Order: sequence, then C-alpha cells, then structure tokens
Amino acid sequence: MDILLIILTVILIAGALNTVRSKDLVAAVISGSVVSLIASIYFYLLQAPDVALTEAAIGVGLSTIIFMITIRRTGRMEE
Amino acid sequence: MYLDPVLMIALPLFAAFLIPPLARISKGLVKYVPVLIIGFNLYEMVMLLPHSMVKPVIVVIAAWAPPLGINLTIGPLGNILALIISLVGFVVAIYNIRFMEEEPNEKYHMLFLLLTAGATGMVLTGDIFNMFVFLEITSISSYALTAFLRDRDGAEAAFKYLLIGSLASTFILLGIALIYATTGTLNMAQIAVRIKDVDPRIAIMALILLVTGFGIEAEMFPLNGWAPDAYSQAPTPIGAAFGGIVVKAGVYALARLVYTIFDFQGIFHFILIAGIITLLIAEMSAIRQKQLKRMLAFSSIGQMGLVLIALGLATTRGVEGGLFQMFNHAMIKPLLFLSAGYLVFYSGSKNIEDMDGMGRVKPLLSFFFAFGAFAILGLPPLSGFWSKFIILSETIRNGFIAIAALALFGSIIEAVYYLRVVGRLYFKAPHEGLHVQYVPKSALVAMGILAIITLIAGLYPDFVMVYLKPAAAELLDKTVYIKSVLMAGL
Amino acid sequence: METIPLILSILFGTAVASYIVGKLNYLLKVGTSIVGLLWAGWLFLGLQGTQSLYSFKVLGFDIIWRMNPLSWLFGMIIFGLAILAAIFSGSYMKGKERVDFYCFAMCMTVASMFGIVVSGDLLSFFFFWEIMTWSSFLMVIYYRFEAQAAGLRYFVMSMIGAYAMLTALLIVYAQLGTFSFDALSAGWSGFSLALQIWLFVLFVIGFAVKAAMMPLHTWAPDAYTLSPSPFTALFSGALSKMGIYGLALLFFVFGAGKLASNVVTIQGISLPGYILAWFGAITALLGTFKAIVQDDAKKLLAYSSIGQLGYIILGFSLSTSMGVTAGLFQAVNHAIFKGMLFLAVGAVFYRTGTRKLSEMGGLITRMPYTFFVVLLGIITVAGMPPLSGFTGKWLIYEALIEKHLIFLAVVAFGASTAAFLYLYRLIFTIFLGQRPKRFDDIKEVPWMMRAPMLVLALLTIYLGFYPYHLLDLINQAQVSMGIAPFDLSHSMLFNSYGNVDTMTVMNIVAVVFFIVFILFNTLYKRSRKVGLKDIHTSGEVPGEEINLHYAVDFYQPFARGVSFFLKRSVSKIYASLADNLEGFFDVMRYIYTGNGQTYALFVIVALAFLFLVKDLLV
Amino acid sequence: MIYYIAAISLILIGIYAVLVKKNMVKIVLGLTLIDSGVNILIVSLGYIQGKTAPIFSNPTLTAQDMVDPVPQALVLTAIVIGVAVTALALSIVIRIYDHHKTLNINKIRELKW
Amino acid sequence: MRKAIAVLFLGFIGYYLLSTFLLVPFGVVRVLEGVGLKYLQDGLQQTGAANLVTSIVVNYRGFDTLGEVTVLFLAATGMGALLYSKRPTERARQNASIIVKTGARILFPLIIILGAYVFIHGHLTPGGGFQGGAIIASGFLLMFMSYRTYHVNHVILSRVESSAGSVFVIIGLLGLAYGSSFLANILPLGTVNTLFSAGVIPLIYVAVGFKVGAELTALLDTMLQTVK
Repeated sequence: MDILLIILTVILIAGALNTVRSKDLVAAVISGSVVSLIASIYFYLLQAPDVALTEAAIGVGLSTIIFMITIRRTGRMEE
Repeated sequence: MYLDPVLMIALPLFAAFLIPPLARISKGLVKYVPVLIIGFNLYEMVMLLPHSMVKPVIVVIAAWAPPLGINLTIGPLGNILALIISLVGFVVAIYNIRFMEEEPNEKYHMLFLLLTAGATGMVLTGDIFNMFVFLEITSISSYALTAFLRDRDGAEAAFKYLLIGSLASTFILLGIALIYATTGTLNMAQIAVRIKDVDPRIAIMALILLVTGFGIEAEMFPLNGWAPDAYSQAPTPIGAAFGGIVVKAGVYALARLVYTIFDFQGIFHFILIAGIITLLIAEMSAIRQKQLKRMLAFSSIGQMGLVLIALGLATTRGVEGGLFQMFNHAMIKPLLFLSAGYLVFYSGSKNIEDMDGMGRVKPLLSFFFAFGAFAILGLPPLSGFWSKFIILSETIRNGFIAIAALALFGSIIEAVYYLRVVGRLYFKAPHEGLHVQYVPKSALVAMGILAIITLIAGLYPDFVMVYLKPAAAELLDKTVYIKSVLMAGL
Repeated sequence: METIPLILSILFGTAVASYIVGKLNYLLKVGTSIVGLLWAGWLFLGLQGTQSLYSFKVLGFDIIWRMNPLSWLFGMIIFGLAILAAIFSGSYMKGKERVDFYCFAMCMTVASMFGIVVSGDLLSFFFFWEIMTWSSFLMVIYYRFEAQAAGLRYFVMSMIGAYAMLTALLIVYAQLGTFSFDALSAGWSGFSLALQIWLFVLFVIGFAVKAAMMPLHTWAPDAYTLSPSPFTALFSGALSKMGIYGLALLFFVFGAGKLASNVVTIQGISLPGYILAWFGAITALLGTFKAIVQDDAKKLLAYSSIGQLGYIILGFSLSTSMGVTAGLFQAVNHAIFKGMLFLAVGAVFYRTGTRKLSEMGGLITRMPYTFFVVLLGIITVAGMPPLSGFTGKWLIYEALIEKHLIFLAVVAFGASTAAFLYLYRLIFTIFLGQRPKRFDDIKEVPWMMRAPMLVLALLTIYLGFYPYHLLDLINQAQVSMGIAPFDLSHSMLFNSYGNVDTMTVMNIVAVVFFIVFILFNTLYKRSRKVGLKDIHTSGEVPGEEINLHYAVDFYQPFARGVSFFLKRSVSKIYASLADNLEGFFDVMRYIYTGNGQTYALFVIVALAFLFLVKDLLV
Repeated sequence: MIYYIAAISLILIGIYAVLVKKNMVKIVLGLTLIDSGVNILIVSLGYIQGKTAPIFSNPTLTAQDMVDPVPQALVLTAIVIGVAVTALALSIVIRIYDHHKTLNINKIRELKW
Repeated sequence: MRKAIAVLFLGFIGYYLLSTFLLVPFGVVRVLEGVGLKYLQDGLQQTGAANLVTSIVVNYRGFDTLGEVTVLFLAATGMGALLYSKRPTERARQNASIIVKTGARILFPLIIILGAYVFIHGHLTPGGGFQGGAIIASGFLLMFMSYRTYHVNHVILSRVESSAGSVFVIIGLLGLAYGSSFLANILPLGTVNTLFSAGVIPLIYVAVGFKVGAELTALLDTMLQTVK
C-alpha cells in the first residue's frame, strides 16, 4: 500500500513538474490532467469517494477540455 | 418590520437566476431588477438596524443551529456594513440604469447584482467557509465585470486581478483548513472560543494565511498590485463598487479575523504599519498619474490605508473612526468615480489633461467631483473631516505621533493631486470641439444621493456615529458576539 | 436661539443662500450676502461685554463657543472689513462671471473666521480654521488657471500649517483628554519641557503660515495679488489676523508665553518669545525691502502686509502688557489701513485694468477720492502722526525700548523708515506724474466703492484723534487674556518726556494741512502743467513709443543694491524642494510595474515575510 | 504524512508556475495545480486511519467507523469554485490573446505605473 | 533572477507550511468535540441521507452549495459576457469518423442517464448534483466533438439553468415559509437508503444536477464557439 502511495506521489510530482516545464502546452495540460487523476485516486484512498468522483469528472475531464480549447484557440507552443 | 434577513442573499440570487428568462421577455426591464432587489436589501437593513443594535440577530439556515449549520449573524457591525454595501449598491444600480445599454447588458446587471449579494453575504455570514464562498462570488463577478467592456486594457486588468485573487483564495482555504483541523468547527464564534486551546504555532500560521488572503481584498500594501488596474479599467460604476463594496467586505473580513476570531496582539501592530505604508505608497503613486480613474484608484488605496491604521490601533475610538472612515469612503469614492466616469465619457479621454474646463461645460458633474474631492481630503464641514480627525486623534493618543505625522503628510500629497484636477476642471478653458451631451437623470440622482449623505454626515456626524459605536464595541468585545451565536444553538 | 450659533448659522446660511439664489439675479446674490453680513454684524455688536457661552457635544468631543473681549475685538475687525468689502464688491464684481461663487466663498470665509474667534476649544478652532483655508483658497483661484499654482501653493502651505497645528492639538488632547481652552491653560504648565517646546513649535508653525511670517510667507504675495481686490482687503486685513489671534491664544490663553520663562530668559523675555521677536523683526525688514522693488501694486501691498504683520508679531512676542497692547493696536490698525489700500488699489484696477505701477500715473485729477484714501493710507502705514498708525508704531518702539531690546527697535525703526520708499512709490506712480493717454477719460469709481474706502479713511482719522477708545477695548481684551491691563499713564507717549495729546496733534495737523492746502491752491495756482512730451532724452523729444515715465524702474538703484539677498528667495527653495519631493514620489509608483507576475511575487514575498516574523505577531 | 508533502509540493510547484512562467495558459495551469494541492491537503486533514467513507451503505456501520465528512464537503465546493475560476481565467486569456496576439505576460503590461 | 527569487521565497513558504502542517497529526482523531463527529453521529437521523457528505453539502451546509451553484452560474455568465460577439464564429471542424459518430450517438443517452442516476442517487451513493452535472456536460461534449453541426438550443439551456436555480431557491424559500428557516427540510425523511428519502435533499440535488449540467454545457459551448 505504501509503495503504491509513493509511486503515485512520484508520478504526481513528476506530472506537476512536467506541467510547469513542458514547452508544449498540450503535453503540459495532459500532465496536468494526470495530476488531477492521481489527486482523484488520492481522494479515493482517503475515503472520499464523492470528492474523487468530482475531481475525476471536473478536474480530469472538464478542465482539461477547457484548456485544450483555449490552446487550440491561442497556439500550442509556449513562446 | 423586517422580513427574514436571509432573503437579502436569497432574493438577489433568485433574481439573478431569473434575469436570463426575463431578458428574453423584455430587455428594458432587466435594468430595474438590481434597483429593486438592492432597494429591498437597503430597506431590510434599515429596518433591522434598531434590532441588531440591541443584540445580534441570528438567522439560522436549514434549521440547524449554529455550530452545525450555517447561520447569518447580523450584529451591529455586519448590519452597518451591509447597510453601506446596500446603499452603495443601490446608488450604483440607479446609475447603471442608463449606463450600460448595449449588449449583453442583462449579463452586466446580473453580475452586478451578484457582486452586491456576495459582498452582503460576506459581511453577514457567521461561518468562515461560507464567507469564503461569498468572497468567491464577489471576486468572480468582479473579475468578469472588470473585463466586461471586452477591451484591451480591461482584459489585462482582469487577468491580474484574477491571478492575485486566486492566490488570495488559496491562502484563505489553507487558513480555513488549518483552523478546521485544529478546532473542528467552521462557525466563527465557536472558532473564537476554541482557538485558545490550539497550539499557537498553528494558530498564528492560520492567521497569517488568512490575513494575507483577505489583505489582498482589503488592498493592503504590497498585496494591492491588482487594485489600480482593476479600478481604472473596469466600467465606471464597477470602479465605484470596488471602492464602496468589495474593499469594504475585505476589510470587514480582516477585522473579523483579527478582532473576533483570533486573539493575537502583535498582528495589530502589523496592520498599523501596513496601513501607513499603504497610505504613503498609494498617495505618492497617485500624484503624477495621468489618468483620472487611475488616480482615484490610488487615492482609494490610500484611504484604505487610513482605515487599516484605525483598525490597527485596536482601541474603541480608533475602530469607531475607522468604521466612520469606511462609511465616508464608501459614500465619497463612488461619488468621485461616478462623476469621473461621465467626465471621462464627455471629454472623450481618460487623461486628466483633457478634463480642462469641464466645470463650465458640465457644471453639475464637475461640482459633484469637486465636492467629492473636498470631502475626501477631509475638509470640514464634509464628513471626511470627522473620520480623519478621530483616527488621527486616536493614533496620537496611543503615542504613534510619527505615524500620524506621516498620514498627514499623505493627506497633503492627496490635496495636491486632487486640487490640480479640480483646478483644471474649473479654471482652464475647455478644449475645442467638446460636444456637450446630456447626463442621464438617473446618474445625477445617484450622485446627488451620495453628496447629500456626505453633507449630512459631515454636519451631523453623530447621526452616523450612533450606529457605529455598537459596531466598534462588537469588534472590541467579542464575548457578546460569541455568546449570542452559541446561545442560538441551545 | 443663542446668539453665537445664530450668527454662525446666519453667516453659513448666507453663503449657501447667496450661491443658490445667485443663480437668478446679480442684485439678489450681492444683496443676500450684504444683508446677511449686516444682520450678523448687528447681532454681533450686541455681544460686546457679554459672556455668551454655548456648548454641545459632537462625536463625544465638547464644543464650546464663547465670546470674550479678545474675540470681540477680532470679531469687530472681521465684520467691519467684511461688510465694507462686501459693499465694495457690490459694484466691483458687477459684470464679472461666477459672482455667486465669489459671494459663497466670501461669506464662507467670513463665517469661518467668526467661528475661529468664538471657538472656545481647539476642535472647533481647527474645524473653522480648515473651512477658512479652503474657502479663501477658492478665492485665490477665482481668477482662472494662472492663479492655480499660487492657489495650490497657498493651500499646501496652509495645510502644512494646519496639520502642524492639528498634531499639536491632538497631542494636547492625548494629554488632557479635552480640547477646551480652559483646560489647556490650566494644564499647560503640567507638560514636560520637551513637550512644551514641541507644542509651541507646532502651534507657531500653524499660526505663522496664516500670519505670513518669514520664512513661511511665500504663499502670501501671489495669493494676495491674485485674489479679487475686495477680498484681498479682507484677506490681508482680517484673515491674516487669524494667525495673530492664534498667536495671542498660544501665548496668553494656552500659557505658552510662560514657556521656559524659568529656564532661559533673554532680557526678561522667555526664549521662545525672544526668537519669535526676531522672526517678527526680520519679517518686517524683509517684507519692506521686498515691497520696495515690486512693480505690481497689489504685490507691493502684499509684501507691505507681510512686513506689517512682522511688527505685530514683534509686539506680541514681548509678552509685556505694553507689547501686547501695541500688537493688538497695530493689528486693528493694519486691518484698517491695509483694507483701505487694497480697496483703493482695487478701485484703480477697476478703472484702469492694470496693477502695474509703471503703466499708471497722474490719476489724481481723475480719481481724487481714491487718491485721498491712498494718501491717508500711506501716512498711517508709515506711522506718522497724526493718524492712528503713529500710535501703534510708537507703542511698539516703546515696548521694545522698555525691554531694552535696542537692536530690535533699530531694526523695526529701519524697516519703518524704509517703508516710506515703497509707500511713496505707490502714491507717486499711480496718482502723480504724467498720465498715459489711455487713462485720460477714466472716471472716479462709483459711490458704492468709494463709500467703504472713505469709511475706513475716516476711521483711521478718528483713531488718530481718539486712540483711547480702541485702547480701552484692548485693555478689556488683555484682562480676559490674563495680562495686566496696560496703564496708559505709564507710556512715554503720554508721560515722563511730556504728554502727547493726540487731539492737539490732530488739531495742529489739521490746521497745517488746511494752510498748506490753501497755499498750494493760491500761491501755486499758476503752476505749469507739463505735457507728456516734456521729457528730453539726449536733447531729443522721445516719440510716443518710448514714452518713458518715472514709474519704470522706479527704485532701480536700490533694487540693484538689495538684489543680492532678494535673489536668495525662500520660495525658490520651497519650489525646488517640492519638485524634488514630487520626483521622489514619482519613483514610488514604479513599484506598480504592470506585470501581474510581479504583483504575485509581492504577495508571496509578503507572505514569506509574515512567516518570518510570525513570532512578533503573537 | 506523504499526502501533506505531496499537497504542499503541488502548491509550491503551482505557485512557481504562477511566478515564473511567461505563458498565461501555463499560469492558469499553475493555478489549477495549486487548487489540486489545497484540495488534497484539506481532504487529508479529514482522514482518519482505518476508517471508511462517510456513507451508511450497510447497516453495520456506525459513526465511529467513518472519516470526517466535513473536509470532503468543503473540497467538493472548492473544486467547483476552482473550475469556475479556471474557466473564467481562460476566457480572459482568450480575450487577451485577441487583443495582444501573444500570451507572454511580460509583453502584456500596458497598465503600469 | 526571478526564478532564483521565486525559488528562494517558495522554499521559505514551503518550509513554514510543511512544518506547520506536520504539527497537525495525520490520520488520527484530533478534535473530540468537532462538528464533523456530530454530523456522523446524528446526521443519519436528522437528514435521512445515507451519504453524509451529501447531507452536509445539501442540507447542513446547503447555503454553501447555493453559493457554489451561483459561482458556477457566475462563471458561465462571465464567460458569456467576455466571449460575447455579435457574430458567432462558424465552426469549421471536421466531422469525426463514422465509428465515433455512431458510438457517440449510442453513448450520448447512456451518459445522460448515468449522469441523471448519479445525481438522483446523490443521497445514497457517492456522487450528486455536481458529479452528475459534469457527466451530463461530458455527454454533450462528446456530441460537440463528433458532430460538426451539433448545436444545443441556447434558449432551452438557459431556461433549464434558470429554472433549476430558481427551484433551488424556491425550495429554500418554501422551507422559510413552511418550516423554520431558509432551506429547512419540509418533507418527511422517509426510510434511510431508499430513493425517496432524506426530505428535500434529492430534490435539491436534482436541481443542482440540472443546473450544473446546463451550466457546464453552456460553458463548453461558449468556449467552443471561440474556436474554428
């Protein structure tokens, strides 16, 4: 269990770092949604299924889409 | 006779939800909705005043008594501030009737209504997380309204505001999390009781996080980078509402935190020092501003600095002075903004240089501006004088002579830049080709109301002070607040 | 209703009413203000000798309005000048724009000045003081934008003064818990020495700005010059007296006169008084010198005003009963003669449209009444017998000599003598010499303007005859200030070296004047009138275009002589200080860089800072 | 414990993006990271070792078996508010892009001083 | 430069934040008298909802939820105002492949039903109005993505939004009129763990579900209208 948690945390932080680092905004947004996904798993592990569901639906799904639309509108690569 | 105070929140939300269908029926009707609803709020607050002055009115929501459910706690302070907010909201709503006429105006009125409702909720609620939610309502509508004109600068200002505002909500949430984790409650009265048993190392961190968060809304330096841009680029009535509504709610939250919830003495000194720095930096920045509204924005920050000084003194009289200053600022700054809005509109430029001679082209409008300038400078017999006088007298009485001197220095700077503008308005020849237009009656009525209140409060300050005294007492003596909230649970 | 609040409400009401009614009709607005002032003045007259007291609470502060002989004396000055100036304006302002605004500001100023003299506590004193500041500021900027810089300078300096005073009075409040004068006079001696000195300095700054004392006088010349003439009379005559009134309060009512009297005294005068005396003397001297080189009639009078106020301060700062008498007497006098002169210059301006001395001349035949007024005015300013100015100045010298302050007396006397120079210039360049062609067909001013000037002229003659009447009033005032009344019989003027009977002096002068007048009109009847072309330059008759006149570069050699210290003008120092400060302020706004990220960084830095100092916040 | 570290790291990384990254979309992404971090933190504050979700899905469960539900309710609200702010922020970003044709925050500073 | 400063200060803040939060022990009961415990003990009897998070969100702290719905509404309105343009841009997207289109058409009703299920059973199982609303919105998103010409009817969307919001407030006001206070429960609690239980909670959650669904859809629609 702890190992799983540590792996998840590593992925989470790596995802977050990639979100910040990546020049490609699409990659950054995808990394961001990975972060949300892991947050959602966290919530599940923390016995918060309601929050997990919400985070999955809104954080992983909806905000990623909104970001994608924006990126499509404004340009994919960071200057 | 008053109705259930929860209607003050519920009705604006209800009305806001109903505005889109209403707009489909009749575009013309929508603009009267905010006037009506905020007018109701105003009536409600006036009617509640005699009750709340005696003892706080506790309104239970969802039938759960305070620690369990959310409640509205309408003490003297909340009532006064909600009254101020409703009054400013009402006046600005009147001004709005003819201000925003192009599409999508129904959204504008809706956002404005929610802005007022959010601020009202912030000052009335007795639950700290609920306050956060209302803060978000207020700030999200502010972001949207700042960028509402969809122009180049509005979007930029809105983004800055949003950026800083999001940081604010982050810190507030962290603070709330710390508080909940250690006290197990979100009700402010109960937190105030339990915070004594909390490890002070945690409590102070929670306080710092919350003060930083709400300090952003209260325009404390150096957290106020967003303010000049947002004030000056938002549509004029919204600039007025920022000065009269949003900031007031932020300061209320700050006051509630440091006085009622927490029990740290050192923070008062910090607020005092932050206040004087805020004041000085703002006044210095204002002196050579080229744009009228931006200058007003800095002046507004400076005034809030004075309020912070008063709150930082933590004496009865000081807090009374601070509240009075808040009242005055809430009356005068909208007056300045509203008149400046039409001055800018008619001169066709945001720059102060282009305001020449407007006093002769638009005498009444310029009169309102000059009147507001004199009032905010604290010249007797207008109301600004009394509040400044009390604050300074209290500052000196507590031995902070240097701070009082610096504040006075700031006032002199303020006099210089305001009088330069007033001088331009009246004593320079107007530019060629100014096409004089007609100022809508509704705008003049709105400004007239504010000017009259300023004058009355100046000539008869006790009229206002009677109601501010219990409010100050509520802040300084939290036992009444705590007891009345917790008693409602029994 | 109590009389004092009634008078105040009448005055403030008049201000508002004349503004509102004034939108309708010219006569109505001027009429309203004159009637209001007269009514208030009438009620005020009835207050003489009464101990009217009215008090109430505002915001928990006690407000006391009361009347005592000192207040009455100053109130008299205010009302006298105000009513005359208002009547004068009735004609002067005709046809000018924004007369409603003018009436409003004028009545507001009068009301606030009256408020100041009836205040029995520091709060209402300051309240009215601020109203006075802004209402007179409105008057200064009455003429268009050129006046703005001057107006702003006036306002800022007044604010600095007022805020210095505010700080002082708030410190008093912090110490005593009340603003009332009585408590302050009782409590002053209880303050520590350092506090006393601080308070003294702050109060003096506050009052000195209004009294235009060096080096805080720089607002005065421009402000006096630019405000409308009738108001200038009030400005110089009554408004600047408020500074004097404040000093009188400070020294004798608040008890600051006794400050350090047991620590440092110089020739029997406490140190602050001594220093102030020097300030007064220097002000008198510099004011006079500056006045000499002015070409603008009102500016000349403005500097003269500064100089005269220097005398008054000099008298007061001695704190002896004779000194105070002299100061008060001269204060009344100054109100009268400066009122006269400003009104007269205003009358000339009204007809000629210029204030430049070098452009005028020979108006004596066209404006004989005005000439007469100016003549009397300069005689009394110069302090020559038989007019009232003589008594005032004499008392000042005597008070100085009594304290063996010979050097100050010499300075004062020197300044007084030098005053002849500018006074001569004033009357000569305007009324004597050759008249430029364009002024050939101007007429004397209407009676509505003549009357106030003549009333003042008669007043100065009257006081020349009967200085005792005024001295009696001053004695009453002194008693109320807690100073031993000045015993007339102690004065050299009337004693020891022989009595001067003003009546006799007056009679002699009248006879001499009459004889000279007759002589001039009979013996020199045949005096030749010289034409404009009667000046010869290098043997040639100058053309119209170089129509030189004495008035140009009148005192050029003198001006050249004193230029070395006139150049070092204080106002320039202030201006550069203000510029530098503003430049510095301007740098401040670069904190707001416009980059949202930087603002966010500020937030983070602030948070980190708070975390760092969190132990201090507990 | 590890949740705290993860959450605070997320917050810090988010703030770093807000402070340093030039692209405005990146900045908004940073804001969402901060939000996630705060949410994780709040939920983990309500967690109690060995207890289950606060749902009475079968009758044997009692109040003693459950984690604190309040933080979860708060986070539910916070998430929705977060997405609302994000959406608004992105629409402002689109507006800015329309006007400035760039998203570099250093170039968007016409309102200054 | 900026990076260095940022890292420095973030290090500071991180250190202080972490050291503070480490003072709050993880995973144990810290406050005995906490309001959370009260909800756990009495929530089931008082509200009749098996899912305590729902009972807190909708009932105990229903006022927050009203605010939250308003926030979302505000965001949708604000975006509508910000991205408003007189001529909406024509969508020039490619239609997706036939497989996707068919799949979408089949999936769409299922997703909507799933969403509805989630918010109708909010008081019984994890999930509720927000989650259900988000699911519904994603169903619409699927349709947006698959069909070039797919348009939602704005009038209907806005009507659903308005009426759902109004229903929420009206339920609250009914509580005020017939019960003791705003948002008070005026319906019988029913048997726990059945669909028709927990008083007004399901009603409110259904309203919230509709509202959130409509708002998120409107939000997506507004966003999508800005892209070609």
